[in-house]
Amino acid sequence: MGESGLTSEQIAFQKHARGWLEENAPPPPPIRLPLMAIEVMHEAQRDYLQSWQRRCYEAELVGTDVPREYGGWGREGCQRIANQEMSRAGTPFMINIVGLTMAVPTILVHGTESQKKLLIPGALTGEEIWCQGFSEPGAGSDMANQQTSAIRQGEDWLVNGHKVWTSLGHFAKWMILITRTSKEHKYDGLTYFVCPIEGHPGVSVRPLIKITGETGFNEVLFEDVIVPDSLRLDEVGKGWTVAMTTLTYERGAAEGAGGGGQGGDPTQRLIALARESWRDGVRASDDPVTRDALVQQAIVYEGIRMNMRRAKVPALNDHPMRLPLQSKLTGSEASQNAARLGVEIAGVHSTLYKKDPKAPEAGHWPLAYLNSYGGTIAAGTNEIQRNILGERVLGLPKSK
Amino acid sequence: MGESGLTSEQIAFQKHARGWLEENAPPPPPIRLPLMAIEVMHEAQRDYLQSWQRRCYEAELVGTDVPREYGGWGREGCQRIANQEMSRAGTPFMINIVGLTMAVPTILVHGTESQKKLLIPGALTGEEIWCQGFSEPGAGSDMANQQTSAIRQGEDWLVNGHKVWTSLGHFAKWMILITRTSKEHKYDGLTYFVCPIEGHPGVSVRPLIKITGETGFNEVLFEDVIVPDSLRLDEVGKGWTVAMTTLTYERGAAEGAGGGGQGGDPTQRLIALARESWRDGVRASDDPVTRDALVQQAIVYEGIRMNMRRAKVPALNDHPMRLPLQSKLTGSEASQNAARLGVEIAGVHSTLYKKDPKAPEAGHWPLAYLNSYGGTIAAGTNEIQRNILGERVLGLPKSK
Amino acid sequence: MNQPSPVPRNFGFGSEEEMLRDLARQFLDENMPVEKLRGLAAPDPEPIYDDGQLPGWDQQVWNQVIELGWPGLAVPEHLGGSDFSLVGIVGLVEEVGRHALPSPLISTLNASWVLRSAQTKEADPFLQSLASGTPASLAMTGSRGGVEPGEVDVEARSTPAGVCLDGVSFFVQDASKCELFLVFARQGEGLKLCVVPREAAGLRIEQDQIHDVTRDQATLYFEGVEVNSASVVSDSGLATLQRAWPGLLCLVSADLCGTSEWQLQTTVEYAKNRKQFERPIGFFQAVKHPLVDAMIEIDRARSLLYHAASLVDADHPDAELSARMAKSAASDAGAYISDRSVQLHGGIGFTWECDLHIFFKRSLHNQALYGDGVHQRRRLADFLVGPIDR
Amino acid sequence: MNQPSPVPRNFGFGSEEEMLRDLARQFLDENMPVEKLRGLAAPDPEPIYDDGQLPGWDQQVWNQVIELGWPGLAVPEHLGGSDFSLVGIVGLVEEVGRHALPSPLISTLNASWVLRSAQTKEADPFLQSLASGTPASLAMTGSRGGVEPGEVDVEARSTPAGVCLDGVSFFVQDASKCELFLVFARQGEGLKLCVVPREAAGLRIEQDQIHDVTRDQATLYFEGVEVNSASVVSDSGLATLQRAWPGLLCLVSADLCGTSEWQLQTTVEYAKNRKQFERPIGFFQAVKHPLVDAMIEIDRARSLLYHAASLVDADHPDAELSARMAKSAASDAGAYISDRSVQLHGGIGFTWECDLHIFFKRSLHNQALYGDGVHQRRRLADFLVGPIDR
Repeated sequence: MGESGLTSEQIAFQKHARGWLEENAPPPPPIRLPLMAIEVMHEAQRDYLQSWQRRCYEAELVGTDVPREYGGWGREGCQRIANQEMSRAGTPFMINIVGLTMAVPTILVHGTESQKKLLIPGALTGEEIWCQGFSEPGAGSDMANQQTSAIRQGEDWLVNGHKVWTSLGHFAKWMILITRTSKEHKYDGLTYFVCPIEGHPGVSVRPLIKITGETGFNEVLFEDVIVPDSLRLDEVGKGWTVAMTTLTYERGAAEGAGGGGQGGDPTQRLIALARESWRDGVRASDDPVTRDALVQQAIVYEGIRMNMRRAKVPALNDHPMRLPLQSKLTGSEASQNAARLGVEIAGVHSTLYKKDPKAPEAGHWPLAYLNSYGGTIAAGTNEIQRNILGERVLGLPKSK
Repeated sequence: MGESGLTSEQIAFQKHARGWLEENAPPPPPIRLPLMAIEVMHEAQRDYLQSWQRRCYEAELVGTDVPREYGGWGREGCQRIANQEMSRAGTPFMINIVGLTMAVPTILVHGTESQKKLLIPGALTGEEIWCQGFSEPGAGSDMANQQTSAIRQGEDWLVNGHKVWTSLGHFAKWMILITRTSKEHKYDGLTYFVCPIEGHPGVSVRPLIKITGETGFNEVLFEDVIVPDSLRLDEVGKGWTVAMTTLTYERGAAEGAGGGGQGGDPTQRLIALARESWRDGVRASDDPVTRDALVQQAIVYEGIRMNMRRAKVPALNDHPMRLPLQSKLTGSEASQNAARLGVEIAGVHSTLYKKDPKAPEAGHWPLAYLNSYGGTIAAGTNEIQRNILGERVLGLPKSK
Repeated sequence: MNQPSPVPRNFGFGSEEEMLRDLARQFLDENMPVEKLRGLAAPDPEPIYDDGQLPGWDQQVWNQVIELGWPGLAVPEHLGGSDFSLVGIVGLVEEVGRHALPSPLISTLNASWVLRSAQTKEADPFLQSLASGTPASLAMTGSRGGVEPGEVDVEARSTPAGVCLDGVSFFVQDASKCELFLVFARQGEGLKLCVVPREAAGLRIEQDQIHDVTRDQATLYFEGVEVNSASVVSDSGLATLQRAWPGLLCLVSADLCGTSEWQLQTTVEYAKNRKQFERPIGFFQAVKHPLVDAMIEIDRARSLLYHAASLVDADHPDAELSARMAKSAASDAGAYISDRSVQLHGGIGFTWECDLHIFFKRSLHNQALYGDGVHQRRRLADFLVGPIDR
Repeated sequence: MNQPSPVPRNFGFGSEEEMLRDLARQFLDENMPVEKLRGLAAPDPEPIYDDGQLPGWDQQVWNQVIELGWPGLAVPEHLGGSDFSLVGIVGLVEEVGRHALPSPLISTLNASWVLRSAQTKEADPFLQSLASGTPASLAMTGSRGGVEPGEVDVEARSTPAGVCLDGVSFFVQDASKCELFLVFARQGEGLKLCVVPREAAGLRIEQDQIHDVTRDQATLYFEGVEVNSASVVSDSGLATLQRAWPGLLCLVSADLCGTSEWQLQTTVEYAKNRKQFERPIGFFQAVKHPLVDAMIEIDRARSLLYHAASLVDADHPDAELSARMAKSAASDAGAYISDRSVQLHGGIGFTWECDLHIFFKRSLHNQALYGDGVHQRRRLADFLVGPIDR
């Protein structure tokens, strides 16, 4: 499908990206890859994905719009195109998703010059993997209720506390970390740091096991951890504001520094499954009720794609955040419903775990379904997302 | 289907009821009857239904379990059977639904001996039609927020205020009325009366028009209306408690004094509609997606019937109110969804109003759909019903 | 067929389209505020529902609409129109839906869209006529209420001068306001597309009694209606209608998106102001979350709609697929917000005096028109999954 | 066939049934509290999911269950059983589901139900054996995972001594715990029902790798398995299975109702205690209302279930219809509360250490077993609407 509305630089870049991806599709992975970067468990997966990210970086598909002085490629409006082309090519996702879509954009807004130079290049190449320290066992959806404390000690801060839900923590060099520096103010008592993780004294990372039985997310304990003041982002007490920048990117309201690749519309895959699944002697793909469900799914995904496109047309957006703030909610529920449909189509075959050779598509659907709750719970449960949309976009009174 | 668990008196009564109904099916109505008593608009409808109620009363199918000294028939556990047989026979509903299912049970619990003798007989025969004065324009779902005032003046009360949503008000002889007798206490400041309506000085009944364009419910204005203290039910300040008794009956948690008849499971009617409706050259009854929806509907209605049956088996009810408190919610949503499905099956034919001769089933489905919001809004919106269930049955904290 | 032109990422919704839409919004805000609509279309139900009178509409506004050139938006410039993109027209129709405007505008736009799709020189004079303000409507539906091209109950037989029509056409939108009817009539295996004026001999127009008070609908009885050959604008009516279909689906979807957005915003305002239990009801998640879900459904429908319209503009082969997705999403969004708007208003939402019912009924009508969600998805499954193997 | 007996309004759930249910509840509360279940079935995922070990279960509890006589509940008294009503058994199985008991009890009850439905004297010794505690399971499903009687991939051919079986049987529940398999095998147009011991020559049992940690499942490969004629318990296996089907659907629905009620109550408790924004989360309607909706769905399923079981007990012709309604409702209720239980627990609900996943997976397994809601409704439509006219 042809496209216009692009600058000549963007058109040239799109051509480059498409061509490069066609010629440089990565070799098949050594072991099954998970659906999303935050589910990466094993070192073999990490190594494979890290090397793919580096190649994409070198091809200028990552960090595309980041200024050159911080290791990027200094283009304008091209990251979106790169992401799109990677998605189109069906190549693997970027493992450093937290770095690219959260840390880098946040540091670009709130960081000092030296922080930018220190932190961004390694995030772009994928050499330094990032994780996120926003969730605590007691806080849940109430993100401002952070208990991890940071106490000033001269030029350093002493950090104590407990973070959970830390995807990629076991591979991470850095964490974006919210701490409480004052107990007097709920929101204004928060301060935002970047904190070294791997090998840093006092930091311990323990894998948490998901309902699938897989690892991939962690709890991180801080016991008298020293963080130099030079790693503080923005002012003391401004942590909430900085976190909002991060979440704007995480919730899909803005383009990060990269992160494209697989994980898109599962419609074709579901249709293929339906062709191989049987009901009363008929293929599920010939059962009209299943067909209706498949098409509903397809419409939701097409709607998500077209929302992304429409969000870029100011004349068709009365409220600038109305579409962007929907994307975490609609994306995570679309994935969940699609996976659930896959489970239903597979029928009794969905009882099988991925290790069973009889499991359709190597056990993809039930695992995807179970894992989908990561998406509907993490980064503000979808209940909270609905509050946010109702309050910030529709202007309804706060529910809390 | 045979049934046991009935006493011999009940078995004999069931036989009587079934036999009488078979022999005494009423003549066809002179004009189209609405779906429910609360939608009765015209005098011709009223007259027809009133005479049917009197015949059923005389056949002992109404007031069956009410003591003989108050005009009833003094049986035990037979009203349910009568209702069931009327429903089975598909005979018309009882017009005095408010009298039979709300006023009579409430008066039996809270009334004095003379109140019972004054008020119950006319309600049972249908001669004296009742309406309900619980809703006010400012109160909505917050029923305790009543503003209609009653001020003591010697042996009388002076009532001023404004009630809305008063079905049958234009035919009513009596109203069950909640008033505010003290502003100091929200709940304990309410007092419950029965109030004469028809021809009573200071009372004016004005029809409200529904979204269908039909009348059938009213607003009732009270301007310096005198109500004798002898018409107060229970103590001053106990109005909330009395109202809860009424609502327990209204919400279906208990058997009233009658009210059986049509208004049950629309499955067969929907199937018949589907057989006459077309989609892409195929009957809707042969379209598997429609069939799935029809069966979902049938399951919901069968579930409602079986809930009613299970509610009577203490061993299968850990919480005594768990099933009874569901019935208003499930019943009103089942009707709404069934009507909506009828609209969808009829397709573009559902654009037609009942006066159009091309309208399928005399325009039943779109009218039923529009009217169904009466059921999901009145007597505590279904949102409030969900609060009640969550709080009283599941023990969750109050949402208000 | 034209070659598909490139599809712009902004759907081709540029400054002209924005200007047209903003103008429409302003014009309709001024000339059809909801208070006026209520007075026109829904004063007292009795005359409409009991006595069979047609609901009111404003002929003056229609004359202004003609002056603004809206009936000719889809007509080529050399025939007096402005040859606007469908994306732009859709933007305007959303505003029409948002104001529930009673008028023959949409039926006329539909008719012009079909005439244009005929791709014959016989269509030109009629396109010209429509652009100059002659209101017209499509007569294309059989007694079964078929929601796809070709289910017609009118027969054409050849005469020396042209054709002669017999039969019945159902569900003709806004017929009482229209002067021309585009009639599809079967002849052998094919469909003829004929233009028939309302005063044609042998044509009897019987108004339907409908719920929607912002339009009218009629059944057309043809008893030996003579059509001269200049008025037979196409001999391949089925192909014409199939070409036109994605555009028609976009137009009705746009109307649905417009009514839905009005219902959403009106209910949001109510939820901010109405208090229960000492709080505005919008505080309660049982009110807030359904409104958010409605917003999400409406946005999905709108995004799919603009995409579909841009594919129609580009003559893209996926236009039908895309338009069916839009209609499915718009019908379902319309059903959901209609339902929640009444429910969340509570008692007042159930009354005639509240404006909700006007939009509710217009939406309900449009949900069914040209096929509801289930229907569109049945067709989409054939595209996406392939035909059923029996 | 027996004459249908009258259907009692209390479903026949009398004092004996209540006693059995209360006993089961007490026994399982004591012997399979969730802490113990967690330790047995879900200690550490690696051995189960990575190394293919079977999840644990308590043989001691099973021995006690045998002593309590539960495996013989459906077996006639003269064969050592207690000939209990299905309504009573269903009450017990609800408790089994509520405790997610890992054991061969349900597979054995299913097997006894099928043997009973064979109505042959050859079935008697095996019924006796089951009643005395020999665990058994049904082998009746083909490679396509067919969810209706008769889709089998095992062939029987006659031998002088009986039959010889070749082929594969899939999705055999709790096979690792069972000593006897009731194998359905095709011979010509008919189905034979054969009883095959696990140690039979030529039978290879390959354990499936499954999600559910409260049961196991296997594929049975038959390579020339000889069955003597005393073990061919029915020559009309299809009729047997069809007679048994409503009962099997009731048993799996009961398990689903039990897990669902546990999920509901556990989530309600969590919602009362977990605080967010300075309030227990159960204050919020986004938590409260879905739990109410789940309760309504569970109650619908339970009421339909007891009704269906009472019709089975009465040999009523509507038993199949009713049982399919129950399975549809129970599957959908199970899906809904499983979903909400995890979601409303938030982060902790997504972890292995929280017990929810144990019930989630058991429920998911049972939702699919013998056909999910969509499947049951497809069959129900044939009863209620009539067959599709093509």
